[in-house]
Amino acid sequence: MIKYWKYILIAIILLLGVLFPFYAGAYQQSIARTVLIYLVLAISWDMLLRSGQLSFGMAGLFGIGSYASVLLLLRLGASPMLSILGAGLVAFVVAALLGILVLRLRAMYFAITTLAIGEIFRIIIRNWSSFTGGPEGAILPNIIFDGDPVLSYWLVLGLALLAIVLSVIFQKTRIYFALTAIRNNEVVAKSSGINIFKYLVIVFAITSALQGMAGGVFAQTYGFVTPESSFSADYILLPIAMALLGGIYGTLGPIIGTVLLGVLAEYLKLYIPYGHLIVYGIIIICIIMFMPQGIVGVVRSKIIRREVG
Amino acid sequence: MKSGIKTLVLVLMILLISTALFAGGQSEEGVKPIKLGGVWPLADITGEQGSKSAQLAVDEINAAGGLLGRPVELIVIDSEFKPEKGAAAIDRLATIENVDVFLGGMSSGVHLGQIPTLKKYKKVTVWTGAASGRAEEAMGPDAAWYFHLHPWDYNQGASYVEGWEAIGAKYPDLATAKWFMAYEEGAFGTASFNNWVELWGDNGIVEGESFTSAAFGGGDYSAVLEHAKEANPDIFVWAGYAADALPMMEQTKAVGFEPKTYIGSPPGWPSDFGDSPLAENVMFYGMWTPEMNKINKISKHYYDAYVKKYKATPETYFAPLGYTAVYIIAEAIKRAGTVETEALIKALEATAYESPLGETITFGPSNIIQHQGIRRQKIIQWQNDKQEIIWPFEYKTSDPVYPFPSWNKR
Amino acid sequence: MSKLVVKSLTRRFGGLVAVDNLDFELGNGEIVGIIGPNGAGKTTLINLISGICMPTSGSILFDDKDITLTPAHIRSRMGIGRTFQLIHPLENLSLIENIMTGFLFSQGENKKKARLRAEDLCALMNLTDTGREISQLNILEMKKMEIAHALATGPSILFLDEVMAGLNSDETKEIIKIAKKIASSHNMAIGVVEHVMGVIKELTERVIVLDSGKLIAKGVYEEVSKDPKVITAYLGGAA
Amino acid sequence: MAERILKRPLYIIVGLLSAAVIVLLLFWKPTVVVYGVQRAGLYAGIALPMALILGIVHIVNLAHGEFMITAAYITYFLCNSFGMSPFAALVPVVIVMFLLGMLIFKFTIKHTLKAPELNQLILTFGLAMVLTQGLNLIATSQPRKISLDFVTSSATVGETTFGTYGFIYDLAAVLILAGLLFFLRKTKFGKAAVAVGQNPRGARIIGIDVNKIYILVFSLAIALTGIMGVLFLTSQSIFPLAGGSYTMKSFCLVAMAGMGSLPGIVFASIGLGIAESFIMSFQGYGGWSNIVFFALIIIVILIKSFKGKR
Repeated sequence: MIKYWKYILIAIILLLGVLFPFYAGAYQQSIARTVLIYLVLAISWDMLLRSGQLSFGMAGLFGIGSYASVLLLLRLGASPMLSILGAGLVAFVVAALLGILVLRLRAMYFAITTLAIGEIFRIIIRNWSSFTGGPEGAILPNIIFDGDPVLSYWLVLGLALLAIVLSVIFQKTRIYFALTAIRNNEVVAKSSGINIFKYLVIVFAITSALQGMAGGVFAQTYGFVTPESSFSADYILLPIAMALLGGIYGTLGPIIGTVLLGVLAEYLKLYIPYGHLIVYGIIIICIIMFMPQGIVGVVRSKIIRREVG
Repeated sequence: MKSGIKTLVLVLMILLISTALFAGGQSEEGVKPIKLGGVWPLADITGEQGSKSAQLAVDEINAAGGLLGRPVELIVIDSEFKPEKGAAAIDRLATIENVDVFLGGMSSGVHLGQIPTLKKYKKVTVWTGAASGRAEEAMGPDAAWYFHLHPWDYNQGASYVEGWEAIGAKYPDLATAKWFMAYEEGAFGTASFNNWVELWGDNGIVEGESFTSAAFGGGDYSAVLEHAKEANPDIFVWAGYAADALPMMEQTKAVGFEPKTYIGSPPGWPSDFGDSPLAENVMFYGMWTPEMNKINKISKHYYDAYVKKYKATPETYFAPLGYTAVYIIAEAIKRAGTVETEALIKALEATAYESPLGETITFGPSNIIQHQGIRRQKIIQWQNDKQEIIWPFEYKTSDPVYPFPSWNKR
Repeated sequence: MSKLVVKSLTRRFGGLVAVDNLDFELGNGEIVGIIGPNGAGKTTLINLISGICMPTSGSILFDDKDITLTPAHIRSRMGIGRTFQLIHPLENLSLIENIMTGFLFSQGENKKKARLRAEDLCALMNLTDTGREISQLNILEMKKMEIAHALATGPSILFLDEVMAGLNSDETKEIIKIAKKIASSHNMAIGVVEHVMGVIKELTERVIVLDSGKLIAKGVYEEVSKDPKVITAYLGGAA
Repeated sequence: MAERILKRPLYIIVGLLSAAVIVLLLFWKPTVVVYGVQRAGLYAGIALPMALILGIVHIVNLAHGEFMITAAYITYFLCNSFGMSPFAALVPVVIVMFLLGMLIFKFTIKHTLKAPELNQLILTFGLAMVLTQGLNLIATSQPRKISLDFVTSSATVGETTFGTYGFIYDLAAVLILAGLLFFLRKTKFGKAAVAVGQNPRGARIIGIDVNKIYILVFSLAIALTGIMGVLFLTSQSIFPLAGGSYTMKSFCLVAMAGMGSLPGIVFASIGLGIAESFIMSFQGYGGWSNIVFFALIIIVILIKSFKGKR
């Protein structure tokens, strides 16, 4: 019975999500696209975090994806959709190769290395003007679907759903056991027969492909890339804050976190045009202090307490 | 399993609440105001003062009875320096606030992201920022509704060439042969340098090197300055940001580099730059300085009104540009007698607005777009803590001081 | 034929020699006690055999195959199972899920089959209410889970590293019973590290004694325990 | 310490090689070394307090550079309003920063110490945001700097003239390092802090007031960023967002040096400073100097990890 309701709820939310362009205005759709892009980053970051590996490489891979998709289109004449897939593929391959090199590192060392790699990508792209357009970036002759808002929204939604589905697969299959075991105790994981390195490289590559595709979709819907905006540090810390707010190590947490913080940021800005970012910062601080488990964690522990008590 | 349901319900609620929150548009009865929608990066001095200057103009217009018998309302949204936020702001202004005209400015990066959205609505747009030629490319030749006030990067380059040739003709001592340009490695500096080489390359020897601006974590110019010193140019230019200004001067002095002419070209100066003895006789480019008040009544009026209203002085030319944009729109609406787009475009094309920037602004085609406003920057020089205009000569507030005095004689 | 052969195995940690030129064999279906004072190198030996750390020199043969450099997860799949002295359960997985990891990854079972087999194993071990979180288990259940987790990897050779520590005598008896049951039903070779000599006496056929990483004695428990070298080692260790 | 280094031939070789490289550079282009070392001083001075916090309180402080800029703004305010010289302002600024550190620790960080590392990381990110945007609201984004004559001091050796004021950062870094090493190795409180850094639980068992150590060490580190903030203002422009890039660079340096190692920071800074300076000395290649920074960091971290494996 309970399961039955759960699926109905999911179906309703999905329907509301898909039909969003028909009952919400252009502004809401625009915000929704941004929120969904952040959703992809937050979920994919969390997917790797489930193995205990903290990545700061989202901005780097987002940037790589953005540039890959724009350059595939401009230099090789790929279609926009193909170039987004290409962006994912490029990010996948780059991440897999780098992962083989750096996935022996752990904790902060891994985090800083991913951050440094992202910076290196940015510097190369900025200095390799003849190919990438240099510091001024590159623009597309046309944006995807000629700017059709509904199709663009569905494209972003499709990517977000792909991320969600992958995340659910990660939670429902043996990957869940592997990642959780690696996060909890690598020695025990090894003794259970888990090939830690293989799992880390694969997961890093898959999540990076998602981040690269997010970059590709962003570049195709806004029609440009620049080194500063495509590799913005916002793509690192905001998704982390969003995932933490919702609750990490799961699919629902990052979804709730991104929707809440993403909408909140817009809302604040309308009421406090000069200085809303202070309030945003204070909210992040308060959430971390008073809801260290995130929203999902709080709800879950409340329910458990009720069941026990 | 139960917890799953609770959280799902929560998601549903959040989704519903957030859409409900956004859907709420106000419907007021009575005289409908003419709505202007502005997008600036409000946490930045350019956007903060640009938007406040625009509000100042709107207040003045309303005090004088509004436009077409209707009050004017300015709705400002922060772009946060992010392209996607800037684009969403346009969407909000167009669909929820139902504004009649867009204005705003600052940052080509944000503008690139907004252009597809602006194209979607095709409403009259008067833009005060974005110099990058990439933005012009992205806008393309068809956008008749797009009015760009700020000179494009190549306009600026051309105006510097024009200015230096004019100065060289008038003050033969200042005729120049060899240039060295230190430019920040981002879009702004690189575009400046590329345009400069393209335009000036035949007339003089141009060398250049990039540095990391203090605005992006740099601030050590010693290597570039040393190379500049070795090159021994007649004119040394640096194209960076306000944060580079004083450290650049100090380090130039420290390495013992004394060019005959010293030019800095940040989009604005740090507030205490003029206090430094090192600032004396540095030349720079800009569209407006407070010295304009001496020769231009509108500038004086604007300046005094701004100081009175906000208890602060306008720091960059983006401030009077915001004010200018609103007046250009207002006069066009008056001429058109309507806010309807076609008529308004026609009226804007006939613009001849005497601006606080000195020039009378008119619109004409540039390389790609149909309606480009300002094409020239001014050449300005720090003299006794004042920013005196030395070119174009029609706005001259002082003669240039030459050569750049030795560091030890200050 | 020997199941496991360890040849002149040495492991250094900086200046410390944890395992020193050790030779040792384990036959099919044999239960051997590994004893010695604290710091004798017993756990390091198990870590070397299971691949958790790599030897400085020497070699390890398993079923006549050289596995000296084989990664730990492969050894687990080949059939080398172990428990850990300090139990680190996977605290974000439930009791049954902890045990399932062995079936899933060492034996390559699918999730459904892994769950069924894990449930069977729990029944065998007398573990009930298998969906519980780790934090809700008592110490006996934790120990049982640790053994079950090792068994789930499908070992043909199993090392039990002080599984009796912290248990009372009834609980110890239960574990001994389980150990005997597995040894007989699976024809499994077992290496037992234990401080409680009663357990060693009851469970094992022969023992080896380590001190400062060296093998100082081997043979039947009764004889070895009278060996003066062994007595000195223990007294020295105690003093 | 000394004999431990001498026992390892690798260290001697690396040391001698770097000395040889520096001597060669001094002959080839002395300014490479001069500016490299000056740069190193700035890097090290800022990174040292971060390493202190990480080593003892176990927090990656993402608001590190922002604290420094906050101190610089306080200095600017003192200099501008009361006509103080920045060096006279050092004393009040350090005191104010110490108190600010205490307040922030007490009201925010303390409450997240039991939470996972990640929470502390994002908490300090939130702090950075609040500090930056608070400064922005009060002081606007307009860059500020006080104009000082002595910062243009220079020296001429042979045919090269170079700025000498940058050495003040080296002086500061050396003093901060020496002071911290003395504090951690010779004072009772410092030794207790080291014990807490190595094993908080153990330290608590032997009767050390861990919370007191945390709050005082954190505040001390923030006070040290105050010193760097004062110096920063003398030679650089400040604006609210100026701290971010120094947070990131310090973070990278701390990782390169080995989490929490203080002398390591100085060596890492000198290496990076001179390497960057070397690249920048080739006209037209300055844009690549940042790659050197990040690439060196990755290489050092990787080499260390492979060494650690064996």
